[in-house]
Amino acid sequence: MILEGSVRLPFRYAAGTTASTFLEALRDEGRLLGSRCPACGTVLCPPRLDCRCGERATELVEVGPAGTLVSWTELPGRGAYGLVRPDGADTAFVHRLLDAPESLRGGMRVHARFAEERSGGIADLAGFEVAS
Amino acid sequence: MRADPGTATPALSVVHEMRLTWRYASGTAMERFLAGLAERRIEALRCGGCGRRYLPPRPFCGRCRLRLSDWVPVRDEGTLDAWTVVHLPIVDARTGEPRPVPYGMGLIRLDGADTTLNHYLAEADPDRLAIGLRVRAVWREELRGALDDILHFEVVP
Amino acid sequence: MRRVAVVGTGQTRHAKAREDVSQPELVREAARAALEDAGIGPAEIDAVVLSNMELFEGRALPELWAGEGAFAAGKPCLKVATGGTSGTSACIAGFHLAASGLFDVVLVAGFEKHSEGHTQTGMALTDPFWDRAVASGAVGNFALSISQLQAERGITEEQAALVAVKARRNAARNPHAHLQMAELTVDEVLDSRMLAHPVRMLDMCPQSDGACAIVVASDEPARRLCPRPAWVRAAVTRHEQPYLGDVDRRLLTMRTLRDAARAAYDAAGIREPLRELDVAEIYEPVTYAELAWYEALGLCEEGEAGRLIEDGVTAMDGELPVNPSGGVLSTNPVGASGVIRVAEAALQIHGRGGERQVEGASTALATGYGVYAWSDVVVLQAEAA
Amino acid sequence: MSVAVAGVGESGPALDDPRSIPEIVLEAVEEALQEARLGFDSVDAVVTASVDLLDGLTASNIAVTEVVGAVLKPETRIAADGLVAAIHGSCLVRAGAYETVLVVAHGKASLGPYWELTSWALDPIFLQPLGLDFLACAGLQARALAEDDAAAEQRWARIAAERRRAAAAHGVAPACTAEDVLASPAVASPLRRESCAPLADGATAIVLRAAGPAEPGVHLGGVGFDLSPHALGERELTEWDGLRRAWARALAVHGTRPTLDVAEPSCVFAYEEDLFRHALELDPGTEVSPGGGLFAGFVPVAAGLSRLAAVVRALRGPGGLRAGVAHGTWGPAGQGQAVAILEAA
Repeated sequence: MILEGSVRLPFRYAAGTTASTFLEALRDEGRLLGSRCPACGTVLCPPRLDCRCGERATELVEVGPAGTLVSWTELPGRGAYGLVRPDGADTAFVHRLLDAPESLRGGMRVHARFAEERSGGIADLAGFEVAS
Repeated sequence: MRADPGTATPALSVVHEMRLTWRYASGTAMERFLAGLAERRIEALRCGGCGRRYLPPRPFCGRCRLRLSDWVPVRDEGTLDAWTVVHLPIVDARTGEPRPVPYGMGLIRLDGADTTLNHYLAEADPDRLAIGLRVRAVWREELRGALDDILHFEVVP
Repeated sequence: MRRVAVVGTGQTRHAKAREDVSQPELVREAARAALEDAGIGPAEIDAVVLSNMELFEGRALPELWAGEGAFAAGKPCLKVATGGTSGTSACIAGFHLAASGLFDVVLVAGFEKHSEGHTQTGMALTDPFWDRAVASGAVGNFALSISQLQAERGITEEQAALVAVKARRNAARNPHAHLQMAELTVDEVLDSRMLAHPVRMLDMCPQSDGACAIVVASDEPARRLCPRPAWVRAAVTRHEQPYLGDVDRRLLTMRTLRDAARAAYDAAGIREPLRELDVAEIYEPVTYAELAWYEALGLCEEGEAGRLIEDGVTAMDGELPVNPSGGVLSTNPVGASGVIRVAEAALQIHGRGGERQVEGASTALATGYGVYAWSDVVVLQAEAA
Repeated sequence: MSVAVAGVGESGPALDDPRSIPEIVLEAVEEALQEARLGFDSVDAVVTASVDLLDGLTASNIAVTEVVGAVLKPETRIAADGLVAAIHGSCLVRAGAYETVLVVAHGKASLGPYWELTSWALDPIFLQPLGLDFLACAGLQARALAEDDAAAEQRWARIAAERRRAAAAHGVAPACTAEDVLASPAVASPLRRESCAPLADGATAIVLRAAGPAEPGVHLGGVGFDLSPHALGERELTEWDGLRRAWARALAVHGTRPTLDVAEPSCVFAYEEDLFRHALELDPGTEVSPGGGLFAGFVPVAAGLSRLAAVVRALRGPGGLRAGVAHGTWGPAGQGQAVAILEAA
C-alpha cells in the first residue's frame, strides 16, 4: 500500500554578515555589491566573506546595475532565468529575466530592475531586463 | 565598506517553509500488519533463525540475515517494559501541532512478541507507573488500519 | 590499517544561534582554525569529508552549498550522516581515506545550525507507518530507556545531576563551549524543568550552532606537520536494527557500544580501559547516558557507574577525566558533536588543551552515539603502533 | 593489492515500484552476494548511499540497515551519488581496514516530487528563493553550450533517440526518434521532455574484495571525485571542470591511461554526453552507454553505482572488452563528479 505523508516544517536561514550587507544595499539603496579579494583581486557577486583562493574578501565594491547575459533558460509556467555577470564583477549569478524568451541571446546587455517594495531578500532585485 | 562577522549589524535571514508530500510504500509485511489492525488483529513475523517475533513485522531479520515469512498472533495486552511521562511534547510532523501535556508513553512488550511497541499510556501519573505493569490496548471505535487505531494503553486493574 | 594521525583541530564559538554567519561561513570558521592549527594552507588538503544532518536544516545534499566552507571547491568531497554518530563516522571515513594511499591530508568538518530549523525537525520524519503516529521524540526516547536504567541499576537522579554539574563546570574552562556554568550545583539540576520523567532540562544536551574540523594525515605528512601527532590506534563503527523497540537498543545494554569498545580496545591493545586511558571524550546526549556508557565502555562493573561519578573517578582530577571539554551536555551541534569528540581527544594528545588539558595525556578515547542504533569508538595515542 | 568487483546486483530501474525501499534493496543485495558466491557473514563492512530528503526519512539508511546486513557491523552512510560510495568502499579495502565491502545505493523517484526536492539542495539565500532547481540549472548549462553551437540541439536529439532505442527493451520508457525528441515540449529550454532520462525507482549493490593484481575478474582501478563551486556563475559553465579534475586523479591513481572499450556516463540529459566526452577526452572508439545508460531509467542516488554495474557486466560479457569507465554526478549542473576505471584481469 502507498501512504501519502506530508510535512509542514519552517526553516530560517542566516544570510551571514556579508550577504546581509549585500541584501541591505539592495533593499535600502537599490545597489548591487560585490566583494573584492585583497589577495587575488577577484570580485565576487553576490559577495562572499571567503574568496575561492582562501583569503577573506571583506572589501565591498559596487557592481552593475548593467551586465552581460551569459546564459538563460525558460521553464513552462515558471518564467525565464538568466545567468548575468554584472559590470565590474568577475562572476555571474542566476536571477529572473523579465523579457520574453524569444528576445534573449547570450552576450546581450541586460540591466537590473529593482522591486518596488523591498524586504531584504534576493527578490528585492526583481530581475534583469534587456538594456534599451 | 567592510563586512566582518560578529559586527553589531543584525544579520538578515531567509525563511522557507517546507511543504512536501511523499508517497511511502509500506511493503507487503507492513501492509498485512496494518490490514490486521483494521480488524483489531495484531500479528508479528517470527524469525526461523533466532525465533524472535518481530514488531513491526519486516521482510528480513537483521540479526540472522534471513528473510521472514512466519506470521504469529500477538495479543493486544502486554507488559510495560519502559515508561515516561512527557512534559515537553514532540510536534506531530503531519499536523505541526504538539500533543497536550503531560502524557504517558511506554515501551510495551505485547504477549506473543519479542520486541516492544512504543505507544501512549492513559496513565500520566509517575507514581502509578512501573516497569512490569500489565497494560492493554484501548482501540479507536472506527478502525482505519493504522498504528493510531490503538489510542493508548491502559493499566490492567 | 595503515598509520594515520590527527594533526590539527579547530572549532567555532558554539552558541544557541550563530546568526552572524551563514552555513558555509560557519564551516569556514572551523576549517580555517584547523588548518592554522596544523600549519597548512587550503592547497595542501587532498580531500574533504563533511558531516551534517540534512533535515535539521532542511537541506538535501548540504555539502553542495556548505562544502565550500571546508575548502572543498575543486577537491574530492563526500558527506557522511548517521545521526549523532555523523561526526565520529565522518572522522573514521577521513581516517580510511588517508589510510587508502589515495590522499595524504584529509580535512573532516562537521557542522549544525539547529537555530535554522524547527526544534524537532530532525526527528519528525521517522517511519511513517510505525513511529510517526506515536513518536516520543529524542527526550522521550531517552526517558523510556532511563526508566530501565533506574529500575535495573538503581541509578538515582542525584547521580545523574552530578554528571550535569561535572560537564558544565568543565565547560567553563573551554572557551568554545556553549553552556558554561562554573557554579552549577546538584540542587539547581534537580530543580530544573521536567521534560520527560525523570529527565530535566539540565540533564539534557542543548541544541547548538557550531562547527568543528580536524586535519587527518597519513604517516609521513603526519610526522612532518605535527610535533606530537594523535595516532589512530582504533576506529570502530557498529550499526543496529532500526526500531526503538528492537532488543538491544537500550541504554542498559547498548550492544553496539559494547561491541565497538571491545573491538577498539583489542585493536589498541588496551586491557584495563579505566587504568590505561588517560582521557575520554564520550558522546553523552543526556546525563544518564554517561553513566550507562561507563559500563558499556568497560570503565566499571555493571551497577558501579553511580559510584564512579560520586567518587569523582571521572572528574578532571580523577583517575580518568571524562569530557574535559564539557561534552555534548555543554555543546551540541549534532553534525559537529562527534568531530568535537575526536578533536578534543586529539587536542589532549597534542598537549594543546589549555585550561582543560589533562597533564601528559597520551592515550585518549572518543565515542559517538546515535539513537541507540549507532556507536563509534576511536582510540588515539601519542605513540604510533 | 587491488580491489576486485566480486558481484553486482540490481533491482530496477522500474517506474513507480510498489515495493518498499527495504524490499527493493534486498533484491539487489541478494543478487550481488549470490554473484560473488558470498553469504552476508563474509561481508566485513557496508557503505550505503541515500539522501534523507529524497526518501522522506531522517537518516534514511535506517530503512536499509537490516537488509544490507549491517546490523552489528561497520556501516558508512554517504549522502551523495552511489559511485562515491563505491569509491569510499574501495578506499576501505585499499586502507587495509576490511577485505570484503558491500556497497549499496537506492533511489525512489516515485516517492516525491524529485525536481522540486532538488530546490532544497540549492543556496537558500540567493538561489532557492527564486524557485530554481536542478532542472533549471541544467537548462542554463545546456543553453550556454547551444549558444555557440547551432547543431547542438539536433545532435542531442539524435543522442537521446539512440539511447532510448538501446534502452527500450529493458528500460522504463519506449523508443522514440530524434524528430520525436525535437517535437516534445520544452521542460527547461533548450531541454525537451524526451531529451531527459526518465525518472525511476531502483537499487544497485556491488561487492568489493581485496584481490591480487592478476586475480581473474573485474578490478576497480583508478578512482576520482570532485566538488565544484556551488554557484553556476563561478564555474566554466560549458565544461565539466570537476569531472576533468576527478578524471585526472583517477588516471594518476591508475598509473596509466587505459584504452577504454566502454564508457557508462551518468547523463540525465543528452547534452551532458558532450561534456562527459570532452572532460575525459574520450576516444571515438569507446562505446558509450551501449544499453542506453540512464535513458533506461534515472534512479537518483543509485545512478552512478548502476553505471559501475553496467561496466562490470560489459567487461564480463562475451565481447572480450578489457577496460571501461563508470561515471556518477550529483548536484546542480554537474557540481559533484565521480569517475572510476574498471579493468578485466
